[in-house]
Amino acid sequence: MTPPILQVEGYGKYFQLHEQNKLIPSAHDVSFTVRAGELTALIGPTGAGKSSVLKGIYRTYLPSAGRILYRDAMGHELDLARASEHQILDLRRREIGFVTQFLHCLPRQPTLDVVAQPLFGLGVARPEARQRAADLLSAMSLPERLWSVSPATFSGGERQRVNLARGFIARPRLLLLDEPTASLDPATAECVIRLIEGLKAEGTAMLAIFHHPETTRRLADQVVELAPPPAVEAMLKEIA
Amino acid sequence: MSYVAIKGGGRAIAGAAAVTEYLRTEQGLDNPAAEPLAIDAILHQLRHLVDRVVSEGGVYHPQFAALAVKQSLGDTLEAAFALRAWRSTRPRLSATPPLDTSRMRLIRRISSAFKDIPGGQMLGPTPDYALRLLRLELMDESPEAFRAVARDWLENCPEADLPDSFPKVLDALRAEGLLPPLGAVRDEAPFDITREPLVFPVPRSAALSTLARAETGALLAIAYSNMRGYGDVHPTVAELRVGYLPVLLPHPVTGELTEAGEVLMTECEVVAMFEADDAGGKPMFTVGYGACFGHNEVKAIAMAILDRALQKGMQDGPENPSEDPEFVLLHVDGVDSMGFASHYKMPHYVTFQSDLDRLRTTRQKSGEPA
Amino acid sequence: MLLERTDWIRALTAHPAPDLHALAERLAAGCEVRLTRLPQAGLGLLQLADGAFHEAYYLGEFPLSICSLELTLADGRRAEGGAQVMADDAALARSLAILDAVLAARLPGWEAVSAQVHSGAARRDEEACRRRAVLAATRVDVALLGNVGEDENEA
Amino acid sequence: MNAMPHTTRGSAYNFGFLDEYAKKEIRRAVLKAIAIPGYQVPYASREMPMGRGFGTGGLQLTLALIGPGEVVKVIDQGADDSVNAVNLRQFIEMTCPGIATTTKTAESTLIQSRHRIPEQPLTATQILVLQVPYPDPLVVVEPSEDKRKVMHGEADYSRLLVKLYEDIVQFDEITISHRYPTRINGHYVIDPSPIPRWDVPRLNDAAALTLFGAGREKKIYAVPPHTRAEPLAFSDVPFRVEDFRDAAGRRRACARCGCTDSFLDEFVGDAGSKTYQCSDSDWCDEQLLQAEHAQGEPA
Amino acid sequence: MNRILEVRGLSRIYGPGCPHCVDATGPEADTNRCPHCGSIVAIHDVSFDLFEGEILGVMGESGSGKSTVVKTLYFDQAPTGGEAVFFDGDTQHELFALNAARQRWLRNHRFGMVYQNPNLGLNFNISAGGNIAERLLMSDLMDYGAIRERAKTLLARTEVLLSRVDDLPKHFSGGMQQRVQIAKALATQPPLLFLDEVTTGLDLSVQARILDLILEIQQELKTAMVVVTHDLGVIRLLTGRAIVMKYGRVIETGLTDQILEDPRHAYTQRLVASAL
Amino acid sequence: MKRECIWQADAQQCVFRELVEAFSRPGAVRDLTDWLAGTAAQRAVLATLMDGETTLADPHARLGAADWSLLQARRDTTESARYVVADGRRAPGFQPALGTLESPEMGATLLIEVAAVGSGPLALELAGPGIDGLGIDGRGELHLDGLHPDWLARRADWTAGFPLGVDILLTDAARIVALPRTTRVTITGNPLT
Repeated sequence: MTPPILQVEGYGKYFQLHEQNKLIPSAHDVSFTVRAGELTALIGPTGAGKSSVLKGIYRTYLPSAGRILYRDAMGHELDLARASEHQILDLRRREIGFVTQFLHCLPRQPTLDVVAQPLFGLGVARPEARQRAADLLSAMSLPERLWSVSPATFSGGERQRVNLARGFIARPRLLLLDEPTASLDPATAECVIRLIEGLKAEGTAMLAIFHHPETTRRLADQVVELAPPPAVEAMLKEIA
Repeated sequence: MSYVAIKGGGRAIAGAAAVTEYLRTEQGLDNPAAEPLAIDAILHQLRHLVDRVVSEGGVYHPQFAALAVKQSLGDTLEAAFALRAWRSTRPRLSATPPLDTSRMRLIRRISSAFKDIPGGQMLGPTPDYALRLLRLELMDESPEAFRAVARDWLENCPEADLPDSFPKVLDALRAEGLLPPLGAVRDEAPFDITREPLVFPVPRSAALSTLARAETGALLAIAYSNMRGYGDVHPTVAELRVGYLPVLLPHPVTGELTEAGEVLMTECEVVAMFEADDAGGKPMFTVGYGACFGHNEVKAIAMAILDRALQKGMQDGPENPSEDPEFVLLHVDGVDSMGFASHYKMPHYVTFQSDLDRLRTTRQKSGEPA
Repeated sequence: MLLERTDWIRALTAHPAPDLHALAERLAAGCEVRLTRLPQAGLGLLQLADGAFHEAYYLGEFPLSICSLELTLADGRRAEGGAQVMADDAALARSLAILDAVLAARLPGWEAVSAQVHSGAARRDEEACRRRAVLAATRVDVALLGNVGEDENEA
Repeated sequence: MNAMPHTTRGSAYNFGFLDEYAKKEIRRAVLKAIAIPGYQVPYASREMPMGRGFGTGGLQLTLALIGPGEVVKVIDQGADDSVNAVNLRQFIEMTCPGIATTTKTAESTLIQSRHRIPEQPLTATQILVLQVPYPDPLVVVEPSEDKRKVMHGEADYSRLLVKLYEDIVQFDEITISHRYPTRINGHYVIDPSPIPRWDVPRLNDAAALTLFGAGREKKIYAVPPHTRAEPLAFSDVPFRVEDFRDAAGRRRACARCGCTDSFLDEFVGDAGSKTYQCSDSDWCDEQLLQAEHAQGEPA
Repeated sequence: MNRILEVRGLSRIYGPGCPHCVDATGPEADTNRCPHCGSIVAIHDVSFDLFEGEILGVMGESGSGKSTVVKTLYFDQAPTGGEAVFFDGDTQHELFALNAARQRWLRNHRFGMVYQNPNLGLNFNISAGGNIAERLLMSDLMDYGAIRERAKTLLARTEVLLSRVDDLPKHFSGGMQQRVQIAKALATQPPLLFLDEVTTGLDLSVQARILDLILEIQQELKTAMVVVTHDLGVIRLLTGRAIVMKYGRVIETGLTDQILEDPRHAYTQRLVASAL
Repeated sequence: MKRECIWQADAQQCVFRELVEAFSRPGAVRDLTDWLAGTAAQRAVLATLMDGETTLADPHARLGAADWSLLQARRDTTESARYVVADGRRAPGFQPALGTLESPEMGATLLIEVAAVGSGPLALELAGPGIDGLGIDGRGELHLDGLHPDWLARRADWTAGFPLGVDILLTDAARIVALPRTTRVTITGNPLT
């Protein structure tokens, strides 16, 4: 068995809303392990905190509890819940990717550049980066006539392919996927699934949330089921 | 014909001086009784001319001012200029301590702010209420009649029981808290404009000195702009006084302040509409101060208005020319400005030749296809 | 009664300069005159406190002559004198300094100087009188302009 | 008093007109000006008996420098006999009794000049005093003297250089005709007074000291001998002096002496015809004399 | 990654200042004006690090002091307290301990600034090319042809029509003025660039092109940037990290997406909520 | 009243012209003998330059009360005085004013007396404005005797940041030589090494 690349231990996240003077739980006591070349799927009902876990790992959320141990390419282990912002930014650039259902990109930027963006950030020369983006987009069968225009006008499926391509292009060691196939037609979804399989084969560790249980069954090497966090009052009792 | 061909420029210069001198004495050609102007006559009978020259020349030397008036044929700019040049030949020996003008021996004192003031209002010699009708009787005044006037006046004049000095109106207003408080007394010597060039920003003492020897007309014009729209101040003359200020210097042996002489001067304080300060303090009047050598009320008032305007400009940034210290102070000196205006009469053909060269070259480059 | 030393220059300069020179020459004739500051004619700077904020500034310059000296009599008596006078005349400063020394130390002949001081002061008083007359003759009598009933108009 | 005045023969004025204190102040400023080449030393400029703009700054320098054995030459626009030169020379003669004046460049020890540097190279025993109306070349890009002093201190002349850049963009030429900004010893940029560009290279590595006096603006500055003086220019757009070539590209000659390497004055005749003559009158005379010698007979 | 800028305890008070200024102002006091002496505490105790090639956002409403931060670092204003170290290769510069000439040198050679008001960054009386030339001339490039080439390249890079290189910027549109300003700021290829509300007041489409340009430049030249803006969209698109300011104090700092999605301070939560 | 020659205006004018020459041509030795009437060159220079409007520091107590009153200069500290008079045989134990970028002329003028100017074991090579060495980057040389070695080291610090700096006038009994702030000095021969 390959060594774990990520170990989540007792992850919890609670939002303190000052305006309403409320504490909202979003995930509670989540633990699991992710290994290179494997896909770990998170399942559970709405409100169980699946996205919260992904965002906690990516540090879009600051974890409230627990440890998120990550072993980087050099073999150093660090706790993503406590790592410095610059360490996180560096990992995001080199090792950890995140594909959500939404595509955030600069207005007016051509699709090819949107996809090549992570490579630009790594200092890959622009022509080469664009070539690699083009290869990837053609593999995902995005029509070539769309490459030079901004994805702003694309259909949901087209846009999501761009989003995935951008997530894949830099070959992250750990890829976080939040319902990547949600809005895709079956044919495109199939194409995405093959890409994910390809990445897995290359050794990328993946942590994913899928809309369709079928996709989970087909891709997941391991399934982690989350339960909704208890209400705050209950947690307080538990602590007491 | 250009200047360069004037060979013997020296002869022309000498000739110009001689011609001017000829004009000065030309009266004697047809009039055997013609007499040169006596300095004493200028000093007394053209006293306001002398006042302008001592003030714009910046040196209180009435005799030389009168001489300068005589030799410049009454041109005040030229006369002030001659006095200025004379002072360049004299070493600076001493400076008085700050003298208090409430010790002035007054000949005139008024306030337009109050009907009556402590010590009283005294019009003194003023043309303010005279009808500006030509006094034709002066066309042919006999020496006898001339001499009798002063004598008669003095004989009929009442014995006066008046104090030697009078309190300042402004001090009463200040005691009431209606004026800005006095600044802390500073140790540093005032700015000496005869020694240091004006490099802006300059302290108020530099502005006061510059205005005090400014050309009256220049000062009046800029102050007038402030009164009538480029600034919207309606100042009130708190006090205008004319008199002789004792000049006190330490006695060389005892060190006690000793009167070395006196200067005739005019002094004016104006008060203008109040302003609340930014820090939300109490509203109070704004004040301006003007003074000059000699008896020159228009100059003192204009200066007081400009002092107030410049204070405002230094504090809040200038909103119009009269509030801009650099604009006002660099352009009111009569000697500087008349000198520079005159210098354009000098030959400039070398620089003009150089201008021609540049213009022709650029014309060529732009006009002819390459 | 002798005027204060601080008033001597004002009083003495009421006389024509040649008179003062003559007197000074006569009194200094038997003395050794040692100049402690050379007689010099130049300029003084007139510093005023402005009437609005009492800030010091220079109104302008005035001609000024200065001299300090020490007189030594044959019998060894010594006297210091000095003058700063508003005039473009170094010789005048020298004469005044001699008179100042003589009068201050009551050196022989001091009575003559004292007499000059007195007569000079009288001339100055006369001058002051004329100026006061100018004021008095043009005084605005507020009582007359205002309530005629009030009895303030003595003049 | 620590400087007894010069005794003057019956003159109402001190030798050199200025009082000795004024001279001392100017002298202190002169030494600092020499020590900091190109820096404008402020000083308390005195009023002179001629107008601001007529050379009061230069004159104050001359009067502070002048002494026994001096041979003074005064020129204006290159000529000794133009009215202002005559006037200043007469004033110097009147207030400095005992000194000599000359029109010959070679004989002079002290030259006061307006708008020209003599054609004949000056020697180490001569001092050139130039009259300056506007001392600061930065005034065209920065009105505040406070800020200009900072720019000079930091040798920040980029805004001035941009003006040259803009000139070339607009006119394909640097249009500055006289008062050409010149960098001294690699730091300060000076206004070399309204001399034509023709004269600017003479400041570089000169044998003589050049002093600049701006009376109205109360500044003194200097270019010491053997000092770098570089007119501002671009490496690919060189500084150019006035062009005296005719339409055929031939160098015009002086109509009087025939000289073809001096700065020329242009005269417009009554019929609109143009003639040219040396601006430097002494130079022109010298050229004529030499020509006569060469021909062995008077012209 | 190497640090390029280290800011510690930066403070700027306008006015006389008094012992109460700091305690009596700030987010809790709900003002930046000292009630005792009337002084404005524009910023107090601002600290942050900036790494090479990083874009840091400084966000907050007007009066939060965010512009004052960059203005002090760019030497437009002197701080009243605190220090900043600029790491330039092997040399470290204590910014506020340098003399005026050294500060000017850094400003001209190693820093760039793009102001909200192009009037501040550009000389409107000289051409667009002249503006860029000025910065090149400061670095002693004295070849007219080379200067002109470089100016044209920069203007082309920032998408200013080359036909307008010799026009005065005062005749340009707001967006074009900003692009000239950026070209000027980049002329010396500075490792550190300050951007103060550069897109505020511009049309949305123009804004987008400017932001795009800034990002491209950052990736191309590895320029570290401090971006001051009240616009959360700009923050989201440009910056990796951000600090949130209110009444002169830093109240929150973090990764940009974290600040936008998981703001902890009440004020930031309100700010983000209101922008949604 | 008899006055020493150096207090006469015409002598001061001559001394000043020598100073102009000295500062214009650093390293060039000028002889003041004609105007000294026996007094030291340094005193003549002081008489030429001082009056009541400038400041002078005298850290080595070289001036007597009589000289102070004749010079009229205001006494100031070595840190801020515009002129400093010093004994070159002693080490410079002070920091003179270097001026500011806006007003570099506030940098002090140091008047330093040494045993000999123009001869002596200390040999210096000079470069900079005013030095005529056949072209602009020429070199000049200067020999001195009796200058404490610290002076040159301190001067190098003081003049490192042109336009800030100090301007030095070295004198012996009758001769003067100037080292303005622009002059670069290299020691080529030194008795101490």
